[in-house]
Amino acid sequence: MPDKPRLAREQIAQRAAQELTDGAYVNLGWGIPNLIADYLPAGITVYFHSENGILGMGRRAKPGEEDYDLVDAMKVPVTIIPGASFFHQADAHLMTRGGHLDAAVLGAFQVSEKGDLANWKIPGAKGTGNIGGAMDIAAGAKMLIVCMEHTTKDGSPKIVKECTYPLTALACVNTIVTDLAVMDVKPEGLLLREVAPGWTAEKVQAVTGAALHFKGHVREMSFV
Amino acid sequence: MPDKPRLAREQIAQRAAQELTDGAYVNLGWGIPNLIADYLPAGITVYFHSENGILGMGRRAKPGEEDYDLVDAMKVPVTIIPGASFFHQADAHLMTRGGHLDAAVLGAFQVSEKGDLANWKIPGAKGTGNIGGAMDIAAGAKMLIVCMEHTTKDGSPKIVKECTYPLTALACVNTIVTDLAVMDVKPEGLLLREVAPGWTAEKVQAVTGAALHFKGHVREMSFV
Amino acid sequence: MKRKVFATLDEAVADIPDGARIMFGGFGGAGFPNNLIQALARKGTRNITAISNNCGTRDGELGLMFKNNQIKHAIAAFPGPHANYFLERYAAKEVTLELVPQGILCERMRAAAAGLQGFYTTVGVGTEVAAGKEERVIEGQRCILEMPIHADFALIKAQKADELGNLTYRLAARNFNPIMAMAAKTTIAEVEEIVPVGAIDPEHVITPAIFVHRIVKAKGLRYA
Amino acid sequence: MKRKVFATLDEAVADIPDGARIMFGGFGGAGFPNNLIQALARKGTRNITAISNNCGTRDGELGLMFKNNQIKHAIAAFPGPHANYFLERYAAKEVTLELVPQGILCERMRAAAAGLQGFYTTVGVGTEVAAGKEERVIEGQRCILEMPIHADFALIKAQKADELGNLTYRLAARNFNPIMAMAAKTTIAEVEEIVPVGAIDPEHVITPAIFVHRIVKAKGLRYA
Repeated sequence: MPDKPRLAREQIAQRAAQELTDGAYVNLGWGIPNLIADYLPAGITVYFHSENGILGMGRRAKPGEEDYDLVDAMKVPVTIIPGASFFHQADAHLMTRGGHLDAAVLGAFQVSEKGDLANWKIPGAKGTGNIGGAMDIAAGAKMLIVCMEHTTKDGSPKIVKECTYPLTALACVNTIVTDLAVMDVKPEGLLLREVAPGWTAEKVQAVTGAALHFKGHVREMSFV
Repeated sequence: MPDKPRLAREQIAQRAAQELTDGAYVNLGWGIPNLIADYLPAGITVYFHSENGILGMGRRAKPGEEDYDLVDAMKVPVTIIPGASFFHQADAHLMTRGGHLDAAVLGAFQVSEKGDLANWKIPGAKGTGNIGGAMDIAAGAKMLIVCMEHTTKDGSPKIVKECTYPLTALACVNTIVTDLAVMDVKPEGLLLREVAPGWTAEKVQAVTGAALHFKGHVREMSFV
Repeated sequence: MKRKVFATLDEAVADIPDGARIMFGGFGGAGFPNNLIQALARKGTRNITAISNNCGTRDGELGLMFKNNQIKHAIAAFPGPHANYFLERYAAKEVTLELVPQGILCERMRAAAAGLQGFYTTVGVGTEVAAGKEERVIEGQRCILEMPIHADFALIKAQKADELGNLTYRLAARNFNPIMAMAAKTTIAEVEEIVPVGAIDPEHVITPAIFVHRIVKAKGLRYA
Repeated sequence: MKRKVFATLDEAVADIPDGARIMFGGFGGAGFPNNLIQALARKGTRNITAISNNCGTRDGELGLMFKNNQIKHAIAAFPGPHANYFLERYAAKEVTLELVPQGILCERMRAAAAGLQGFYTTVGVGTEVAAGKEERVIEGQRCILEMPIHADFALIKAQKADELGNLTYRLAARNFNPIMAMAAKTTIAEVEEIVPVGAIDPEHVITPAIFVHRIVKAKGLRYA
């Protein structure tokens, strides 16, 4: 029997959005995390933080509405919501590094079973790699969620015993949401919390480079 | 022949005021320094800094004009001049310690010939001593001027080879203005620049606890 | 939205336990959270470690806390000439004191806020302040290592809050308040005015709402 | 009053010598001193050490400096995917790079501004960023020692200046500019508007005039 389809990037974002709580201050990184703002559970307000000095980012600007002095960390014109504030980049990172954000969501190339994160440089790739704010965010986040595909395009595990890519921070990740599963990093290792619809714990384990802990039936991810 | 009278506190302030230049950013400490604002040379504007987060303090508030949210470091209601700004206490001391002020003027109990300053605690006195902003100011000032009486009330030198009072900072003082003289702290020791009207270098030396360097005739202090 | 506005001063401080480390804003009579201090006196919390520029002005400000013997340890820059109750308790060895240069007090709180683990400074080198601290030479300058000052609570005074917790301050009543708001785990602000979310220009916010956990309206109270 | 307003961009940068260390503000296309960068290109200063979040966007921002081979060393957090000229020079070993986590870049500049000699942080521990840096354990946490980043000049972009040099910024174009203004020996600001002294509310000043040495009016220039 062929594997069930994996989740789309939007579904990963949608599932990760459920981890956020009303009134939370949250930083979203490049890639899949940046899609999360569109999938917040109904009725909650989240104050999105941008490392260039914004708290209370709203949706992206519509065509014609763009103000290029009001961009997010991906250089995309955004809007603000009531209660927003502006500050300089040092204060923005005082917030990230100082543990003031309730959660941060980052993309990743690899996550280890100890919660080590590698997300800024691919070995052998051209260029220098780009750290940006990721190291400060990873070091300081009270709750760090990683959103990524479970495996690379060629099927290699991105969840591994030890990261082989250049590290962003040690033992920083709390939760991993992929196109196949939701996992928590615990002292004893990776706890498999949920699997994608139609997948089983065993099938997810088969494409994971580290041991997954689970007891009995593992719940399916839902998106409401 | 009896000694000529010593200068009044106001005259010390008046002479010290001449060391300040147009457009300078200056912090004034407790005591005599605090009188300086009243004696600025005509036609110059000095931006007075207060450690509680004011740049551009003006004169003291007149009766009826007091606003108790607008006080200087001595808790005295003041005014501001055009171009003033407010900021928090950490930024206020970023200015002092970071070398951003053009000059600071502090009072002192003792100054050594190496420019060591003691101005926060009298040995044996009751209480704890009060450091306040003096250590940050002394450590960071580009030009630190001390204003004080040349001797204690009982005639002991306050300018000494080595301070015996608890220190504020090492080798920080550039210029000393007293009721008897103006001196610069130089690598070779204290250079006597000026003496009070009617005083001589020798008479000033006699009440000074460290060697004063001077060549030939020493100019008299003037107050215009 | 998290509910941050408290109906009464007493509710705002109701859970501050014995032994708490508490920062108290204010300088020179301005920006003191005097209403919250009175509430804390009514609550009767004891064995407080108090972090504040000074140690009270007669019966006012922290004077009330020392009068009631609620504080066991103070960290301050300028205990002050009118800190009568503190001085009595200190003489009787009922309270201990760590005296810290004022700018370094700010920086140590800011280090806690910013998730930094310590810093080197030239301030205090060669003085009593350096006692027991690591000293090293960096780039030819003698430096001492200063450590972060953390706190469980900050009691601060602001002029205006929106219901989300964005704050502005009036004139020099700003002083220590924004630093302490960032440094403490739980920040409680007494404010003159509470306005709807969005009523403060995002560019004019001084303390972003992320740092403020409780707001209570109270008419500012000043001691001479 | 010191004359800070310059008539032309070229005059404002006329004395920037070869080998200068220069901070350049801006993030995500907003708040870049692009007019000053063009003037610096015309001036032809070489062997620059550039401190900036990124390394140019195609021909824009620092791209022009790398295209002209004016920069020999860059200190940056996010060189960027569109830093074509930088990447060419870097591949050809005509420019060297120190990659710094973004918040730590801010803090290292702020340390220079604040007269601090270094600080410990957990950010970068166990990563390439820690290479060659002192590591120690503080309160059970592995930390590395980070040193101040000083500069001779900061080229920044603000929205409004008064003739004295008080600055305000627009929305998220604030970003690195206030930090760099504080950290450099000489700060040169291009601004959209110059207003009379006193026209900016002292409570709304973001960069106090003490940090600003030259002002020049220029219509903001943005690269896509």
